[in-house]
Amino acid sequence: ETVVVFAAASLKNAMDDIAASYTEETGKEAAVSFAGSSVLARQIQAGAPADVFISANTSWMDALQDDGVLVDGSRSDLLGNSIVLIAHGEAKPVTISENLPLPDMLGDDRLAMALVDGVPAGVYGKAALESLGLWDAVSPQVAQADNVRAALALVATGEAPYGIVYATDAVAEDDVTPIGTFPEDSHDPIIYPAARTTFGGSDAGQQFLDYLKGPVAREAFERQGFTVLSE
Amino acid sequence: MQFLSPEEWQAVALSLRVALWATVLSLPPGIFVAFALARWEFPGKQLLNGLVHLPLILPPVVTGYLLLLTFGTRGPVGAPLAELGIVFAFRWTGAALAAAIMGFPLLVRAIRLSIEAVDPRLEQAAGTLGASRLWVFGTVTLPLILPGILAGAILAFAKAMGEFGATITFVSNIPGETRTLPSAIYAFLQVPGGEASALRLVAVSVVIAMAALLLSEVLSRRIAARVGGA
Amino acid sequence: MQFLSPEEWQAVALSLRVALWATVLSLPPGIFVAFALARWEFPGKQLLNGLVHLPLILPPVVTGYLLLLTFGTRGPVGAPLAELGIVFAFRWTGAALAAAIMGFPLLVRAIRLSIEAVDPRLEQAAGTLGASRLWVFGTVTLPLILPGILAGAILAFAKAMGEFGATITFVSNIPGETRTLPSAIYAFLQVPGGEASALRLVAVSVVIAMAALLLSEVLSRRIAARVGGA
Amino acid sequence: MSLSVDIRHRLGDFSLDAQFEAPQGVSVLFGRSGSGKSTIVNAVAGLLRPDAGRIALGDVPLFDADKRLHVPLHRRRLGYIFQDARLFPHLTVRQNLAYGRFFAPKAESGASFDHVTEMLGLGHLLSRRPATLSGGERQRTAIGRALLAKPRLLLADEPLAALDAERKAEILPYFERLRDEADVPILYVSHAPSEVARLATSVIAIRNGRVVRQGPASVILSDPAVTPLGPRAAGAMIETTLLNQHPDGLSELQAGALRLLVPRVDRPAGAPVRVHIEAQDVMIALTRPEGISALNVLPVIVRGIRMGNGPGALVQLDANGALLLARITRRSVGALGLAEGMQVHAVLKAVSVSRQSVEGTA
Amino acid sequence: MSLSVDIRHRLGDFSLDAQFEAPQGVSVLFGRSGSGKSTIVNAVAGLLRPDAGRIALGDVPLFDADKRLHVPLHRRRLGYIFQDARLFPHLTVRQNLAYGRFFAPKAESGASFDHVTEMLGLGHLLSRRPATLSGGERQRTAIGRALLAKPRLLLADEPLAALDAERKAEILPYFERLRDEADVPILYVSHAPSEVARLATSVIAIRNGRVVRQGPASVILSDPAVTPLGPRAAGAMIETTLLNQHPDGLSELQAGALRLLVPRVDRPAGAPVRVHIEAQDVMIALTRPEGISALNVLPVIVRGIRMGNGPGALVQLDANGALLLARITRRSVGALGLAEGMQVHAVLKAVSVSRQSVEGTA
Ligand SMILES: Nc1ncnc2c1ncn2[C@@H]1O[C@H](COP(=O)(O)OP(=O)(O)OP(=O)(O)O)[C@@H](O)[C@H]1O
Ligand SMILES: Nc1ncnc2c1ncn2[C@@H]1O[C@H](COP(=O)(O)OP(=O)(O)OP(=O)(O)O)[C@@H](O)[C@H]1O
Ligand code: MOO
Ligand SMILES: [Mg+2]
Ligand SMILES: [Mg+2]
Repeated sequence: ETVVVFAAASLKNAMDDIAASYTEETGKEAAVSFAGSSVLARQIQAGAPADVFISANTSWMDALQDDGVLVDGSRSDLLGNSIVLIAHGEAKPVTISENLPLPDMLGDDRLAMALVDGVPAGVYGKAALESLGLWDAVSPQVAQADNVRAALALVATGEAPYGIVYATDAVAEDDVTPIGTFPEDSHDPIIYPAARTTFGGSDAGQQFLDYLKGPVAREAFERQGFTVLSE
Repeated sequence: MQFLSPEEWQAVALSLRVALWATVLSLPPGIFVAFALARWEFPGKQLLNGLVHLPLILPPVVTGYLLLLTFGTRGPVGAPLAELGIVFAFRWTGAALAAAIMGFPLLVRAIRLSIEAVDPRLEQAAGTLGASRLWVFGTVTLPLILPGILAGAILAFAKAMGEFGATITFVSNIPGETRTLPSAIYAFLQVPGGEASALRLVAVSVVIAMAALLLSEVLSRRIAARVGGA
Repeated sequence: MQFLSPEEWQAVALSLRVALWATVLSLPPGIFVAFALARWEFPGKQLLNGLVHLPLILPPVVTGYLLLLTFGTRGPVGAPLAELGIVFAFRWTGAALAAAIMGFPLLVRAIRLSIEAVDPRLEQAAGTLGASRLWVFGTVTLPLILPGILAGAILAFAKAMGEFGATITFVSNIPGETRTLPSAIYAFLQVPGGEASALRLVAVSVVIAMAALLLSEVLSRRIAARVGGA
Repeated sequence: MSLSVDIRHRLGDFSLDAQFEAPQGVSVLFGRSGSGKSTIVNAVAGLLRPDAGRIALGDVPLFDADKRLHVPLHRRRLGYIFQDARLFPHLTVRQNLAYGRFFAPKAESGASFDHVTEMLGLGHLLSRRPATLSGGERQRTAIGRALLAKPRLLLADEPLAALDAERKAEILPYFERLRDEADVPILYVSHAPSEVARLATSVIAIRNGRVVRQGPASVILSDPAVTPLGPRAAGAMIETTLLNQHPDGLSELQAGALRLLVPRVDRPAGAPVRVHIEAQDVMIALTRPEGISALNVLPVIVRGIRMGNGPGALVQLDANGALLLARITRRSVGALGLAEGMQVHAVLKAVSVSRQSVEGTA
Repeated sequence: MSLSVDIRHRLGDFSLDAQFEAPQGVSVLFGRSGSGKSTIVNAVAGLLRPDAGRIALGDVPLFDADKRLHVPLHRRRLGYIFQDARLFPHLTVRQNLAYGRFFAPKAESGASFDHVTEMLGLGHLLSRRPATLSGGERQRTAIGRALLAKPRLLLADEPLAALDAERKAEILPYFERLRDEADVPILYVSHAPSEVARLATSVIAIRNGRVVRQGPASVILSDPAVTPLGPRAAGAMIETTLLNQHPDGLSELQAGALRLLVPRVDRPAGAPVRVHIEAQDVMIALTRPEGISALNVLPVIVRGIRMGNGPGALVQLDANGALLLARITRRSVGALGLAEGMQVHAVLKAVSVSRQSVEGTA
């Protein structure tokens, strides 16, 4: 019996490890399909055979819940994350607040973000900048990528001196330095909710969902920089 | 240490299977549509032409989304087909369908061009010798457009090997079933430290596609030598 | 109520500009490469052929990433060009470059096929009449392959209108500068309920591409009528 | 089986309006370049759908504008030998030859493959592809391909134009045999007077898309008022019987009281032989000349004299019922005092009744 | 300027090994289908690079295998009239005609556009495209195109094969004029004996890729031992002077003591005129025949007799220095008791010295 998991692509490293140990412990296969949360959510709306869905934001999970394709009571907030300001190469840390001289730091250059109207990391970043009163000044200079990793690449190559990405993305890239974390209250909480879908087999799905909240999974998530929210 | 993990091999094998089926199965309709567009006049011709080109024009994600809506298990085409046991959604067959549709404009264009280059007087000559239209097509037109078909097929194959947006949107990225090479590459690129793995897979897909390309060159040269003499 | 917001109009205009430039500027090198592949033998021919096809084979995101590494302001090609004032990064010119490169294999294949269909004996005849190779090309080969060029160009144009992955990865998505139609469509698709807006933009891009397609059909028919008589 | 054509068609500035009957045998379409010969042949073949009219082969209608009938070309079973060979470039010579055969009814008999390849000298080319053939080789292959398709009607559009004289001489007899042996009418386009003279059962002269003259070859070619082939080629067509073979390579032919010595005709005694005597090969003498190399000197009666615009004149001579034409100078007409009813001698050199204008009907 | 060719080349089974000189004037390459004529012409044109040898036009080398010299075809400035017209399908007839002119040196003179279009009857076709032309119209356009390129050498590969007799007769004089007036050698491939007889300054006979015989046309065509054109076309070439014009449309020619009456030649008195008398148009009489329609009866001496394999024989006759050939039967040779040195009469019909074999040199 194979459990099919639809997981936001940014979870790949952690989920690969978790799936491997899950198989080792239970003898059951876990097939994890990684894609953008929006893609996965739409597929579930269309009847995808996913037992478990882990979204990178709450809005798509909300949408599925409204559609009634989630198993009642199976939804929980699994992980938390934060967004950080990164700089190309070595750089000094800064304090992120209303006083951050971000426009001066940028000069004529660009600030790399994920799509501010669509991709979660971009949406959070924009909200944070807005609440700090920086958005109007920097918005003309924002270069939006289709996902966080592409935004990261823009900074890594030096094309853009600064960028806003998830803390989890910034850790492993040598060519960028996280120079500050955005205050938690500057944006909606960054939450990765998980739930079972009505199209999956109940047993396997529930078992995997439980496993995700177990100690092995916790360690794997934390290794990648996520905050584990489940108790 | 192995160059590729078993899972990656699986992706390679799947991509090959998907691309091959996509190419092979789209050839007959591709040739037919190309012929119709090249030689016939019929109402709705421009509509057909437009439809064929649609996958090229639309962002792949949109195509994938439309496929999902149409061929999903709840879609207007997918539902009846599912009753007959033909399921595309979240199967490798769906990946092949997506690849075929994305490659279709390339296939049709190439074949159409070469059909238009066939001297209709040769086909007339075959007709006077007693060959019906179908026979003329099979014995004269088809052999003469083989290089074009090959060119179109290799384009479609290459496209199928590289197709990502429509595939992942339509059939997701399920290991062993719909995780093709490009989907695997995509997934690696989404996480920290995945670049090296992605590059390995890119190398594999480049090698495969180049080999196919080379093969098609050799074949097409052989055909040309046969037809052109020397 | 307007059908499109000013911002969306901007995306449409930008996409048109990007696709047009991408197509027009890739024509000369496309014709040249197609001719070289069709008619010449030289070392590295297969390598060139492979290189031309690469954008077709690679997932667009990878192509975009490679473009970023090469043509970025710090890249090995981008840096010297930047000194000359030619900057691609975050400019619409970069979007055009990405679109051109993604469409290049389609362009070259189509043109190459039609060059191969030109009767070399006509070119010989032109040679005996005193035309040098270049003149032969300009006065005989080129007019005869016009339908193929048109076909290739329209493919490339359509591709450019739909290109998304490489473009957004290379030059990202800056309203008014690099936010093409597909980027805008993609952004809409990321949020629940964005489908309707996305579909409006899809409709616009389909209409534009269909118009281009129709135009190319008409033109190519006119050329064919001129050449084929009747 | 005969072919009847009655069609009208416009092509740009050119308008075709042609009515003719092509009876059993070889009907030659004759006319200058651009007069519409290929257009007519294409209409018969079904490659072109005329604006109006009808075409029928025997009782079988092939085209009828009024009835909206247009038999598709592959059902017409016509062997078409094109002006340009139109060989299939991807097939070998052998495969090209066999192409039409494949679609022909198996039951019907037709020329054998070996026979045709040998006759056309194609044996050593069978495994070659058209691109490597010389112009003549190509055309020979095209002829073989059409012959092997067992056609009910053979259309030949200047099939020999690309061939050298020797090949022509080799291939012409086969068209003759087809004409005489098989029930296959042949519609043959030609510019070459020698081919017309030799092959034609009937001649259809075309000018500017109109049929200006048609009829049996023997009538048209012997009529001094019409010289569709140009003055040089005017001549007479005489049906004779082979009387006997002489040991020095000559054959003696008979037509009524007429005796002719011609280069050897390979036929048994008694076989019918048609000879063509070109007007320019006939001289007129008032008295029987002696000590002259010409073997055939015939007593004839002058039946008509037609003065040309230039220095020439055509004289029609009656040789015991067989009509001859002589082309001589107007000066000679005067010098000899020729007049209708006069008794003179026609001098024709044996060799001028050439092999090319001699052929047997089995 | 003369063309010298000495090349070796292999094509599959076929091997070419040809050496010849084509002097000023028209050199006709003559040989049966597949003998290698087009291959030679292609080598001269530069379309084909021979394996070995050299080709030069006057002092200018075009190809030299030893020196690795191969002048590219567009620098050779040769007008090539192809067996298949090879018109540019995307250009109108007018543009096709003008094509070569554009690349030709402006300074050099050449045939005028109007002249060429008129001569070739292309005037009404100028705005048409090749696809709508008949076979003959196409070939005429191809001829015009080559002529208008102001070539230094004209290559013609069976240029008239697709034309009707009238067109041929119209176009041939232009080749003649080119030969005689312009300093343009012409290498001409032909199967048609009448063209060869009329045009050839020199003849190069090809068989299986080898030159089997070459020399001035007058020598080769008058030599009873060689009949490159087949026995029917053997004949004599005689250079004469126009003596005067007779009112009944005849012209009187003179060659030494020889007098000939031929159909009117449009030249002033005193103009040189070359006539070609085909062997089959010459009869032999022991005594001068009287009351006969033939106007030209010449006292001649038998110089040689060559018996053929068939019933024919070729007799060489000396008419006061001018050599004639007569083709008669072996029976007549015996009946007349012909022998070398005998004094006899050659009888030739005035009309047999046809317009086609009469042409003037300016
Ligand atoms: N690529 C080739 N491979 C093999 N044989 C060839 C090739 N090209 C030509 N030949 C042969 O070379 C010979 C000479 O051909 P060419 O075209 O010169 O003949 P030709 O004298 O012009 O004949 P025609 O009068 O029929 O035009 C022919 O026997 C032909 O079959
Ligand atoms: N599509 C067309 N448009 C206009 N005129 C045409 C078209 N096709 C043919 N013609 C004209 O029709 C006439 C007849 O052409 P056709 O090919 O029948 O001549 P033909 O007698 O076969 O000549 P040839 O002996 O040169 O082959 C020609 O004058 C030609 O120019
Ligand atoms: O993991 Mo996401 O949904 O691409 O931000
Ligand atoms: Mg014709
Ligand atoms: Mg030839």
